[in-house]
Amino acid sequence: MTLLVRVREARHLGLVVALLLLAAVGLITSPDTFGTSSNLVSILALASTIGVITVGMTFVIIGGGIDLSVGAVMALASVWATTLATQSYGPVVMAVCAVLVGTGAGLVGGFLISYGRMVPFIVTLAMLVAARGLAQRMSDRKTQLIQPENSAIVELSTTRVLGLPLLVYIFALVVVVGWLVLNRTTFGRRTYAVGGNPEAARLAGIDVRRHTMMLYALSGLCCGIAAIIIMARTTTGSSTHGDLYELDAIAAVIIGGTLLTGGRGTIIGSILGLLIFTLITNLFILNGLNTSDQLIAKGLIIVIAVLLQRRGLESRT
Amino acid sequence: MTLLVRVREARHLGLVVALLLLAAVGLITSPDTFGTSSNLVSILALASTIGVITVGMTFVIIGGGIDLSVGAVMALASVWATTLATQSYGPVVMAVCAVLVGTGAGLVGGFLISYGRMVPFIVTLAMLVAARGLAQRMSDRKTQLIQPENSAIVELSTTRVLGLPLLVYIFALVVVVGWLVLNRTTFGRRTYAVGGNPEAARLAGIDVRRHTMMLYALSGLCCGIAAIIIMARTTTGSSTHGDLYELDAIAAVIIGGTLLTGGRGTIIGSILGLLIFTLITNLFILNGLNTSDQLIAKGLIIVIAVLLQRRGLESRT
Amino acid sequence: MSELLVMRGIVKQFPGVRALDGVDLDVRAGEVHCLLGQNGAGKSTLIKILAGVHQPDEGTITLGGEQVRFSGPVAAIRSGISTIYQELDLVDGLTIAENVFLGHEHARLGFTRRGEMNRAAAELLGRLGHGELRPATEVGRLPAAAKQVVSMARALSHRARLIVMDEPSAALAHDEVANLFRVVRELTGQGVAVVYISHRLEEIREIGDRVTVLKDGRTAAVGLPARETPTATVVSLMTGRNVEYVFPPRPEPGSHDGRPEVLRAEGLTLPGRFADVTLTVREGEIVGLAGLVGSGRSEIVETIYGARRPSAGRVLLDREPVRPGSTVRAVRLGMGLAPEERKSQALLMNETVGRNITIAGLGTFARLGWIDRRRERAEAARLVKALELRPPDPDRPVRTLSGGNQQKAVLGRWLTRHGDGVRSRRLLLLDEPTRGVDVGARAELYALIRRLADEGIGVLLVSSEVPEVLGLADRVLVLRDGTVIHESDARDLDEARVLDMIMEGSAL
Amino acid sequence: TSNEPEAAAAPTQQTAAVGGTDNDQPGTRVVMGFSAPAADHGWIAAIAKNAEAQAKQYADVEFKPVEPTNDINQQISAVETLIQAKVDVLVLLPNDGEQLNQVARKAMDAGIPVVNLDRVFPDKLSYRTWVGGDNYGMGVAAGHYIGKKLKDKGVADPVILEIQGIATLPLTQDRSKGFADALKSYGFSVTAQQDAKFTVESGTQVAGNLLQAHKKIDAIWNHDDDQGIGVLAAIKEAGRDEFFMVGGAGSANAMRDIQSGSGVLEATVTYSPTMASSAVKLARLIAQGKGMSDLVENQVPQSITLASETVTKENVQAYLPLGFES
Ligand SMILES: Nc1ncnc2c1ncn2[C@@H]1O[C@H](COP(=O)(O)OP(=O)(O)OP(=O)(O)O)[C@@H](O)[C@H]1O
Ligand SMILES: Nc1ncnc2c1ncn2[C@@H]1O[C@H](COP(=O)(O)OP(=O)(O)OP(=O)(O)O)[C@@H](O)[C@H]1O
Ligand SMILES: [Mg+2]
Ligand SMILES: [Mg+2]
Repeated sequence: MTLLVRVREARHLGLVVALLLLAAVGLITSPDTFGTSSNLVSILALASTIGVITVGMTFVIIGGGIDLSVGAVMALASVWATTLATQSYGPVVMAVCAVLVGTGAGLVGGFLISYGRMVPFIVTLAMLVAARGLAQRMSDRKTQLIQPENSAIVELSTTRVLGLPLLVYIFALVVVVGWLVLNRTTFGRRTYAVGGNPEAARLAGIDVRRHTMMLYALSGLCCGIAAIIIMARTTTGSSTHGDLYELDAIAAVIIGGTLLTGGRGTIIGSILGLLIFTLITNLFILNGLNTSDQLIAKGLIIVIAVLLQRRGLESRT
Repeated sequence: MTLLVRVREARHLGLVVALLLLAAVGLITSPDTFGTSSNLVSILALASTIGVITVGMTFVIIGGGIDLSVGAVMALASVWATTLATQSYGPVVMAVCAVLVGTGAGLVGGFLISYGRMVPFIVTLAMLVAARGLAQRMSDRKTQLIQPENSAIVELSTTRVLGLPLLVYIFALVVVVGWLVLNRTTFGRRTYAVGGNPEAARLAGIDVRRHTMMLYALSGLCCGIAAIIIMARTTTGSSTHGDLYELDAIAAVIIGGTLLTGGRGTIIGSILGLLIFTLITNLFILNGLNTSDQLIAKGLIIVIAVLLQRRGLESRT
Repeated sequence: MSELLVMRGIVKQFPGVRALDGVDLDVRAGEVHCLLGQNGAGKSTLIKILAGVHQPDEGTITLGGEQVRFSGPVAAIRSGISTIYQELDLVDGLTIAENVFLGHEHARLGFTRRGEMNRAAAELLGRLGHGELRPATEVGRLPAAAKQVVSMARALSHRARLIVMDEPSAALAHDEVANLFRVVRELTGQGVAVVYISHRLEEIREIGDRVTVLKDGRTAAVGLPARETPTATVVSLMTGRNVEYVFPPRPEPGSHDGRPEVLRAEGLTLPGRFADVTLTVREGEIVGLAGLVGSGRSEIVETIYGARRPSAGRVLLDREPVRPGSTVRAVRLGMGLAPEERKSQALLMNETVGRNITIAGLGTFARLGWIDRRRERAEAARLVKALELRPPDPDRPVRTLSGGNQQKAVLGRWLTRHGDGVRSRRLLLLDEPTRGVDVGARAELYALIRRLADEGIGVLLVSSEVPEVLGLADRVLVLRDGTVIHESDARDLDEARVLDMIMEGSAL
Repeated sequence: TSNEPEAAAAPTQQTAAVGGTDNDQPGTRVVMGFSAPAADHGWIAAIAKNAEAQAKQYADVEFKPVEPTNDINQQISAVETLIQAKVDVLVLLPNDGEQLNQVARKAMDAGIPVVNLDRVFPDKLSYRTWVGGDNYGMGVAAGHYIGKKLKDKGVADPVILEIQGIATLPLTQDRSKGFADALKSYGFSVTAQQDAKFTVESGTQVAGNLLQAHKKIDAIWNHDDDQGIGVLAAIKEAGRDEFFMVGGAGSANAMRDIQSGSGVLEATVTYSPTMASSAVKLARLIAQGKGMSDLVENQVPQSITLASETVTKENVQAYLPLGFES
């Protein structure tokens, strides 16, 4: 037991160090803004959209798959939930609609992958393309504003409890539930088996196909929740939401130590990975670096973070 | 031997069928434009940039890796080769510069992956970000025109031999050389070993690390060549070139039947996959579809192509 | 004869384990030197050091009178040592010939000479008695036994002076082993030394010249004469105690007759594999399937289990028809399968021993999907102890266990005690359950299997070792080319008769 | 294009105009926040550069640009950060006016005047002043140029192609609408429409395919001169010249092409990034509570729309200095 805990700690040590280093840089370069509580809130709010998606992505990748469609599915869910027709039913229906659309898209992709035995990369790429197209059609390529009578959705971003906007609590809830499901339930444990050795999982009596399908549905569900958050933050639904989120989410998961080949990984690692990315962006914002330099610096920081993490991993052997 | 040939054929049968179906659709919907030789030439010219990159990507993926940096490295190479300084040395130096920059970037990434033992996804993502940043800095975010005295580069696109622009020959040459290297040399065969079972490759005395590094250098080299082609086609070097090429190239390789887990795949499959993509775009534009409908249709076609290909694969067992 | 290889005081430390703690080994040119030891004794580790895969922490290696130090596998190969590893080390995507010559291809200017390699590979395969294997076939499409042949061809391709074989016979059937021995004799006749590792003691007696015994990472005995040393002595050197290498007593013949049938398979057919197989297993009965490799035993077992879908026939468990093609149903109804290839079919290599054991019965430790981790851990710990896994730590990554101990973990998966409301195992399908398991553990496994049967579980046993089938099973079915050619009480058969039956008319 | 040697030093002087009125005398100190989309495109890059160059002209302005990004979510965070930093005035070019509306409103509510650049916020309470181009007018200008010319030539049923920028941007839709409306007045309509992504490369690819789809073309309107370089390259590659083309935005490069008259590009309709310089100037005045010296009003007006002008061979000389280097 203690051994196990120690291994886990070491596994994330590098990430924590990287995060602390970034924070130190922030405190030094922007002493009066970085450490303020409002800045920290802003970091968390920024992280929450991709954060929710990252939780779903962690499941999919541990289960041996990949989901490129997350950003597009989130966009589709946001558009569907903000059509005038949906909006006429009020904010609750809008939220439910977003979640259902996300889950539905995930189910379709998951079905093709598990029962159609197609490669996840291709299926979710096709889903990305098709979902964006559908979102554009549905919205006629326009940005759809949330009507004043449905401002309850927007209030998720403006209402604060204990200083934090409600959407940060949604994010936290998703992380906690995700962690519990992954570590404390049969579903989570089987996810590791399905990703680590699908043949062995099948012979151990796990319904690998159904499980795989559920993983994509779960990822879609997270996209639906992320859609609610992005709707709250931007007050809109739009086919342009979530562009390239897939890359950010996958990168966060992998920096967090999850193997792209499946069978291994943690939610905490993914969230730490994501926070590193968000912190980098925040630091750049505060320091007003120009884009080109930012990009170069970002590349270097990613490499350094991974090197740090690898040290952490090695120290345990 | 004959068995092997038959297996190979069957492996690509689905792709060929998909390609023929698309061609049939083209001939039916645009009878006077689709089948013209100038349209076919235009498709080949369009395919040649990503085509060259796809060859390198095929090596990397068979070797068990992935390269997200291709588009950005191509952009960097095109920018470097078109700075006023480089241009002052004439077209040959420009071409050599593009190839060297590409190969160099590949070597750096490959070194970090093989000797730094970092995950290819992250390293090449970092390279993507950094190379774009560097390209922006170098070009000051401007589009760099090729000077009239270096128009020899542009002539690769305008000069035709036997009806085909020179750059199509470059593309063909890269494919043929790539095929030979993959199938007929020790380097190529060892690539399968390195990707399929790195431990076995190591035990067999293959220098897996050096080999891995060379694979990324090869991919970088292809990006350099692609940079020359894009310079010829657009008459410019620009940091915006090659946006999202990584997705297209990886998708082509995977539709072509190469396993994302490495150890298996063919160049021919990748090129067929790429031609399918190019044909889809061409058909859409010939038929004046708008982008949204294009996206939806593209998603569906990808799924159908893969289903067809899977049938082809299964028919052999 | 002179000593070709001398290893002295070899020490190898892995995190948390001292795998080797001062091992000595002397090998002479032209001899077959057998390495014996329990699972986890350090045999594979020792030969990996010899092959340059691991570097020793302490100790010296002298080869042909010169002290050597191998920085990697290439260095060892260059010095004339070639190795057949315990875990197959082939590349699925390449052809047989390409695998044989991987790393030392016939090539000119980097271009491979395929014709030449195919010819050379065909020659090596012919020498191994497998002329029927085509060098241009992709290795991924070969069955395990054929892969083993390719591994051997690869070892031969180096023209080595010392060939190390780590359990080469584990995946081979009887007649294949004979082939292997012919090649080994041919090699030693040419002055090549062979280091041979096996858990089958009768093989040692047949092929071995001298024996070195390892126990817990130390040398327990060096250079014993292989043919003269009594088995009991060897076994007690290995285990440190006296193990009766015997099978547990079985119930009287016919004592199962009146008991209900746990399993009934009727007319099972899978075209090209097996046809019209009918068999039954009664409560408390152990039924053995004997046959050559490729006779379709694994396929039959997998079909019963629902991992393959038959084209005809049906399977009844406790008289209820089982839906074909669903392992989920099979497990829920009370079947369990220990598949033949533990690495690819059974183990979750990233996980701990404990999690590997509990994965199949996870539902029984959980309520509404929520795992009761205390109960899970307790059960894993109990089984690790009951199966005498070494080291007895459920939290160890299963990857770091020796082959035999991994096999025990696979068996343990089906021995978890079941909580309330969940049906416990009714039928165990054991495909080569003792592959790579040492003598001591083997005796324990036999006793365990018999005990499970006595508790009322039905057992269907597949083994390539005929004595094992005869000694453990109550009833034996003999298979040839996918059809049952004989069925009788195990006591009415002897090894020679079974071999006669399965070989007769066989293509192999 | 940066490699025109004579133009290398141009950008700063061309856009950071310092007038001769006392408004340019140093006043109270102004901390000015600035946020715009990622500068991955010539026009936007010119916007960022012009803004910065203009701000540098004033000793009393502290210019605080934040990370440009194409992700709405991040731009919202960036603006929030500027609000927290309590800047005196904000210049905002939102990725999407509607999506950034809420945060702009938040800034206004916090007492920070917002100068809205280019893409407009739907809610007038979200900005103090809007400065921007006339996208609809741009389409109209292009439509009139093409319509008139074809009418004069007496072409019946002309093949008119339109190559848009990013299709999902409202500004693209405005431009297309203006174009279609103007053409309609001549009895013409757009034959085919495709969108490129504002990049040279996608310009090449889209144009390459379009040229195959239409064997005879009369006119092309390309929304953006940046991607126009690629469009022209594709035209050259295909060896076609039976039509004429009109550009958009007004890059220096396009103007030089028009001036030389050697290619198919005959005109371009402006959408000048100089508006960024103007926005910075206005923001400073607003923060200092001054009005515009050429107007009698005491305060800066609520909105300023730049006219889209048509640059042709005849008047290109006058516009060249204002063309931006793409
Ligand atoms: N890479 C490794 N990391 C940690 N421990 C290891 C590693 N490889 C082997 N061990 C440990 O070293 C010991 C010796 O293992 P080894 O594989 O040499 O046993 P063996 O004698 O070959 O057993 P078997 O007969 O079961 O194959 C075992 O306790 C094993 O768990
Ligand atoms: N040595 C071999 N060479 C070629 N083909 C083989 C060989 N061994 C097996 N096969 C093929 O594999 C198929 C089934 O093999 P499999 O190993 O499942 O048989 P098995 O009777 O279960 O033997 P075992 O229990 O030893 O694995 C056979 O139909 C045969 O075609
Ligand atoms: Mg071993
Ligand atoms: Mg078998």
